[in-house]
Amino acid sequence: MMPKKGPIISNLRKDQILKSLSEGRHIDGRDLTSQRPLEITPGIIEKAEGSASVKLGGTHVIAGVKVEVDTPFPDTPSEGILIVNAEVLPTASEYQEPGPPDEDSIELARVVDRGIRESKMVDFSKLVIEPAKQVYTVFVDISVLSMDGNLFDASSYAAVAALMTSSFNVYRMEGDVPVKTEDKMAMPLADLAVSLTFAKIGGSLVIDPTWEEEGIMDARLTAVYDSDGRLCAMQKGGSGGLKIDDVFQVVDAGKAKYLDIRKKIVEAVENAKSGN
Amino acid sequence: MMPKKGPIISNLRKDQILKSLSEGRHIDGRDLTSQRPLEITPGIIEKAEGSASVKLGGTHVIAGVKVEVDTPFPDTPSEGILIVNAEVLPTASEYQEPGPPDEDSIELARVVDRGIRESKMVDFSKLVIEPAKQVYTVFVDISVLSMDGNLFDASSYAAVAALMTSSFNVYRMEGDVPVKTEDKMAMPLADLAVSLTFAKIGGSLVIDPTWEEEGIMDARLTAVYDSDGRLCAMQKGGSGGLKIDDVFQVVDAGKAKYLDIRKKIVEAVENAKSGN
Amino acid sequence: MMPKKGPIISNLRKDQILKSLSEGRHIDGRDLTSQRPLEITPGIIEKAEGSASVKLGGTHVIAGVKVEVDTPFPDTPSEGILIVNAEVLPTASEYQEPGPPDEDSIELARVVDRGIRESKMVDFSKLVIEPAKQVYTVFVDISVLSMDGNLFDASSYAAVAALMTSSFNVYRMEGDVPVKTEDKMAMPLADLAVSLTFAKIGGSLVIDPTWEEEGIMDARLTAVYDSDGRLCAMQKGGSGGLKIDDVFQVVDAGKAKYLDIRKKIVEAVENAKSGN
Amino acid sequence: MGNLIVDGKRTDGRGLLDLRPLKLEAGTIKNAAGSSYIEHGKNKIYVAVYGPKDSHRYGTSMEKAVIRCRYHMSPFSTDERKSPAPSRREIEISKVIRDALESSLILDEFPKTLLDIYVEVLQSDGGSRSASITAASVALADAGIPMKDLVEAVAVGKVDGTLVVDLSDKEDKEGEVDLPIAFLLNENMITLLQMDGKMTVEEFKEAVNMAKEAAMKIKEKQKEALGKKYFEKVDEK
Amino acid sequence: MGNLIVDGKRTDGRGLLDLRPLKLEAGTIKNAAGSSYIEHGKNKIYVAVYGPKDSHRYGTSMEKAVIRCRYHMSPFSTDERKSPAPSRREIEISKVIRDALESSLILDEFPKTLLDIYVEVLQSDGGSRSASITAASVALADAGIPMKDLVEAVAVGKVDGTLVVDLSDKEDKEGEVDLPIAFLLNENMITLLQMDGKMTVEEFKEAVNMAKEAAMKIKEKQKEALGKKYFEKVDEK
Amino acid sequence: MGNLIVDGKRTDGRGLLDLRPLKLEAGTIKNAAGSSYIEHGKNKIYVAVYGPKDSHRYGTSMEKAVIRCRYHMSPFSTDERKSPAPSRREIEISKVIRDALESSLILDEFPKTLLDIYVEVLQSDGGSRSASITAASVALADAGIPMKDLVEAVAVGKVDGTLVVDLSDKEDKEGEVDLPIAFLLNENMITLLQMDGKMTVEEFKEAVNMAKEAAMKIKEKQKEALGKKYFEKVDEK
Repeated sequence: MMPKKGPIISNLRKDQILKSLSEGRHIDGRDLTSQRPLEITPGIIEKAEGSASVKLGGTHVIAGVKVEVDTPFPDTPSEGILIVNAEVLPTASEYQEPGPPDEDSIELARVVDRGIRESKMVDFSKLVIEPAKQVYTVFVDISVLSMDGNLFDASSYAAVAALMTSSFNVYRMEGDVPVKTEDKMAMPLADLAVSLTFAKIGGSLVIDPTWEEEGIMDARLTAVYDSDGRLCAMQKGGSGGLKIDDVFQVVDAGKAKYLDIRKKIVEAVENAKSGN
Repeated sequence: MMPKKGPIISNLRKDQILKSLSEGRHIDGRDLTSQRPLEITPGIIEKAEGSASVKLGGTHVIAGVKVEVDTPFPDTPSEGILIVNAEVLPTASEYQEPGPPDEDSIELARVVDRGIRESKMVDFSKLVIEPAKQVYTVFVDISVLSMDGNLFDASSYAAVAALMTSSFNVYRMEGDVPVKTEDKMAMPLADLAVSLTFAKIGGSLVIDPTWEEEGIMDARLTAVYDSDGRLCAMQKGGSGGLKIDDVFQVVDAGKAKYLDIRKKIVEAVENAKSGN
Repeated sequence: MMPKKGPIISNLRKDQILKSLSEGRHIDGRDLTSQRPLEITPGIIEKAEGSASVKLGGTHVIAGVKVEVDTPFPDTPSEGILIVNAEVLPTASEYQEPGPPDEDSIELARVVDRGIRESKMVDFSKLVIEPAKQVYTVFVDISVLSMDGNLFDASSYAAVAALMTSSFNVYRMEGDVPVKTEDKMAMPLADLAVSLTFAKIGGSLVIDPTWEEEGIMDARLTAVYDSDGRLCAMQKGGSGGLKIDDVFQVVDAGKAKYLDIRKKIVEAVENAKSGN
Repeated sequence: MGNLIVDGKRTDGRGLLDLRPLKLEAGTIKNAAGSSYIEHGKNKIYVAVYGPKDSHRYGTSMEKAVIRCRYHMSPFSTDERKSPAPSRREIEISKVIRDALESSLILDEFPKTLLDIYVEVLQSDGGSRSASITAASVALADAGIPMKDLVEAVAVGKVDGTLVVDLSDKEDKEGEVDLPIAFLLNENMITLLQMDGKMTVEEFKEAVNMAKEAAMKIKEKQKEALGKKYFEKVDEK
Repeated sequence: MGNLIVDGKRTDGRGLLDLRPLKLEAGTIKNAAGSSYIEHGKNKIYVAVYGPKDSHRYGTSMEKAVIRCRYHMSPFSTDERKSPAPSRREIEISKVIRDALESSLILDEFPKTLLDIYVEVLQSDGGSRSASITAASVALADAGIPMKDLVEAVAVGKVDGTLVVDLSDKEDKEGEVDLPIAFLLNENMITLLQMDGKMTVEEFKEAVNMAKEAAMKIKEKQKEALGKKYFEKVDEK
Repeated sequence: MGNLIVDGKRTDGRGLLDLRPLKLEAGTIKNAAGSSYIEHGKNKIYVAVYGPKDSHRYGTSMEKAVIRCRYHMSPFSTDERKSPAPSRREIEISKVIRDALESSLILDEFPKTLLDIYVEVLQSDGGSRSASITAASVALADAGIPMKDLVEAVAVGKVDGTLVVDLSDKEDKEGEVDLPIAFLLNENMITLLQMDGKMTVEEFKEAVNMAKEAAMKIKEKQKEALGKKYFEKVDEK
């Protein structure tokens, strides 16, 4: 309903950030088109069917995948189910109260969900045990441990890497009852979604904003690209607007950048798999 | 638990209202036994199985009917189910906070429900697909868009008119499974409930109180009549009491009045039906 | 999350209590190893399958047992189910707000549950209608009407006495459906759990603390004994610590005392049964 | 219709105008400002009153004490176990009980305070809201809240086409009309009135008059309970 | 893919750039500071604005009015009955609507106040969030909240491989892309932008330009609605 | 009973008194006043401490900081997915953890403040409440909260009739007794004690003494973690 309180940035600090940006640098020294250090570690939760820890600067996110069986939705009898949840934990900052997911956590979960769903990354047709009777339900749960801005990208990378390293027990129908077998199957994947978030701060358009930068930004734009560089999900955030030209600049900049990130995700996943 | 805050009526305004009433007029000019202008428009929500908009002076209420299938209650295996919900929307006044239904919304829903149920208006025995297995569940949802007093009558008229113009898809059992057919049936009706609300303000007993009048009334009494003029549901409201003689006067006044309202409802319904 | 506000004990009163304890007496005159008057009345709720009222000094608790049928948990297909709930009612004190169970009510329910469960008092293997299909679910609901300290023991005695006087309708499977018969069975019992609570206040270790004493205690320790004097559940409470020697002293003192209480429970139950 | 009244007697042996057994006690809960216990038929109900206490909460008034009321049923109070969360029925009854009691009280001595009335139904039978009001009025008197008069409530109904006083559970469920009413007798006032079921306007008026007679009997029980508490206190000295 | 566009016409007979019928009214709710009603396709939506009102609540600001927004669907607004409790979808849409409107408003005249925007969807169709924004901006103007410009929103999409304006429900569900956008036209600003489905960067840019054209048409409807209310008021005198 | 201990070795190869592998880190969460991370067996738990911060909330004290504690399990932390809403078990554990830590802290320097302890269990194994306490005490020290001593916790239990230290998940579920205990060693104090299952008073006393020995080992790990953070900080200069 109501925007959440965040950190108050002093006018002095604000001026420092804006001056730095006007000189072509984030306040942490990066140039405007560089992400902060990105560390992707899949497989950290052994009890989950898939998992990944992502650190993006001071932001730290864990995604875990659990697979259950359930009846399919009536209108998609031959498709599995994906459910994405996110909780910005009260560990993440002093402004985060414990309780049911607030609007920020819900938006975060829904944007990550759309990136995965609309990129057609998960092949839902292969998550079926028996059509109209039993399908796999894939839960992707995101726990934000530490908050330092750009939760959308960090959470998206964590969810994507967790899915890419997921495998789970196959079920077989015995009469009307799904029975767990010892066979394992890997998560059926058909694409890879790469999220990129930009912020408009003062006159500058910058990638991967920190929490301080988000505190003084006009607006934010997240664009998600599939493996072919097509847009598959977008979300504008923040209480300000974006010039139409800014929006066009963002989608071009994202297209120029997404392959770099894609490579980092793929490498982290391959390292984790070969480490097994 | 606790009474809700409403508008504060200044002493000056209060005196004006009382003076007007003592002279035989509501503050809006009506005489004490006249309702405000009543506008009943059935059929405004095409996606609902039945619907009606009711404007009663400045009060505006929408009722919508949806029909689903479900298992019957164990103690009434051969009867359909009626569920009435009401939400006084935060659009209705500045005193209405968004959130789950408060005690006023719950009382409103339950009084409308009792009027419909106890008048035996809906013939539940005809809402059965297969006894003990599947019956129709009739949801009547009431959205109060605008608040200007006497929600009980406005909501009751809206619910009644929505039911009278409802029709829904017939289900047929195939084995144990209810299957929707293209056939339509009209809501099975056996009577018509007419709600009338009076308020005791100062020494006066008046019909159809406005919100201002409710703010200074001693007590309120709602009486619901069936087609034969028998009482079928009543509810006293407000933190004050009513003299026994006042109560008797109300039930007599209601009996003298209910046929007028009944006629307005029936006409609105017939107009809507012939308009189709 | 946060400790609940309770009564503020003045320094004068605190000194009085501590002085009395140092002289070997509770402030109400008991010696340190004596419980307050205990009144156990089983069978007060005729509509319940079992019930008991327990008054322990000014503390008054009602426990009621209801038995329903349900599917067993997948990992215990041949065992019935026990569910213990507690609500410290707002009648109990001015500090108790109405609402869903707070952490104190939840802890109370869970400690009573553990005493019953871990003593193996209820024979769950006899609460089975058909293994893996239908079992009895035993609800023990505890309503705390009046609060004067030591809710754990009062609630435990009430729950135990209610279970000991419970009997319920037998169900028989007809095909896949459990059907209620007119036959009655008594709750199958195999042991009897006796709870004893001590508090450390100033330098003294005392049994059955009053609410005032709990307000100034360092810590509390509840120990539950089976019929053979073995410990079967324990719970330390309060924000202070207990010396290891204090803990040892408590378990010894409890073992010396539990048979007295056991006898009172058994007598109350037998009186109630013979009264029938 | 047909077997609830036989030879002028009801299923529990009562005549048409007879009340069920009614037991009332005042001063039953240690910490409360006022309290009571009622057994009426199989109803077993405790009431505790707390306050008036100062409050800065949203919702208090500069002009008088604001009353909060909770009517709640213990999970074991009904034939089928009841979920402990408040049902819509309990929320509505909490409201009408509050409305039934408020006009009996003189609250303008206590601006910016809250007065809490907590009703706990340990066992429910027909007429639990009426029994709650009767008991709550005693608890308010026990708490020393200034009042114009006690409030008493009873359900009248129509059973096998006949008007009867103080409906039992069976009569409530199988009968034609349930009409709970609360009275502030010395003002000839009705402070609660609800009705379910069909009756003519004439029947209704007769039913109200029958309820008033019953309320007078209940008032005697209220006075007794309060007197007994006072008497015993004197006795203890 | 294949049967949503036939001979350049869409399933409801519209051309690729045509809007669905759109009706807008201002001043529809008695108690509100500002209000509106929109019918856009089968969407039927009321908006009420309350405030700015002083508040000491946690969350207000010393610098400006804080906006709260609720987007809510009535239970009968959808094909299947919707639970009245807010869904995650409704919570997200409430947030993006608030974000879409805030930059159009001049709020620093109202420190320590709350401005409430309540959107009630009585019947939902494709593009209900866009219609809500269009209507809410009219309600804010009706409330006299100072603003830089009105905000209007529309969903553009890709259907059978072709870009079309103002998606219907069927096109939204069976098409390839749904792209709702809100504009603050006199600043050439986008204040809401969401996208589902796959399109190239070039298609995206074309779609944004199409949306802008549509927004201009919608703005005319907004002005008409506000003008009509003003005109009628003068008329009444 | 019978196959959890074979030839004096437990199912994971440990001796009766051996701890599972235990790794502790301090200073793991950027924004927190103090934080920690523990791996104990398969438990993986983060703790963040915020405050003491001034608060005017109901529930604060004029005499000391009031502690709030939340123990929470991520949905993927267990074999079956756990609902993210707090269970009754999590609510009880939050309370006993708070009670286990409070007496180690010197809080009277911070009247009218709140001190928040947030425990997030990313993966749970036997003894997660004990590991949480051990880690939370490190986070509190990292936050610079004045304390009498660190607190460490461990579960002792009875398995195949034998007392063992630091129960694994399997031993917890299949064994006879689970007895988690927390110590404030330099005061010879027990600050958490819970027990499930049957044992004699004599066995209980022996188990407490075994737990104390284990706590001393754990305390060394706590000191190492805090020392390492301090050392690395000096190193960075």
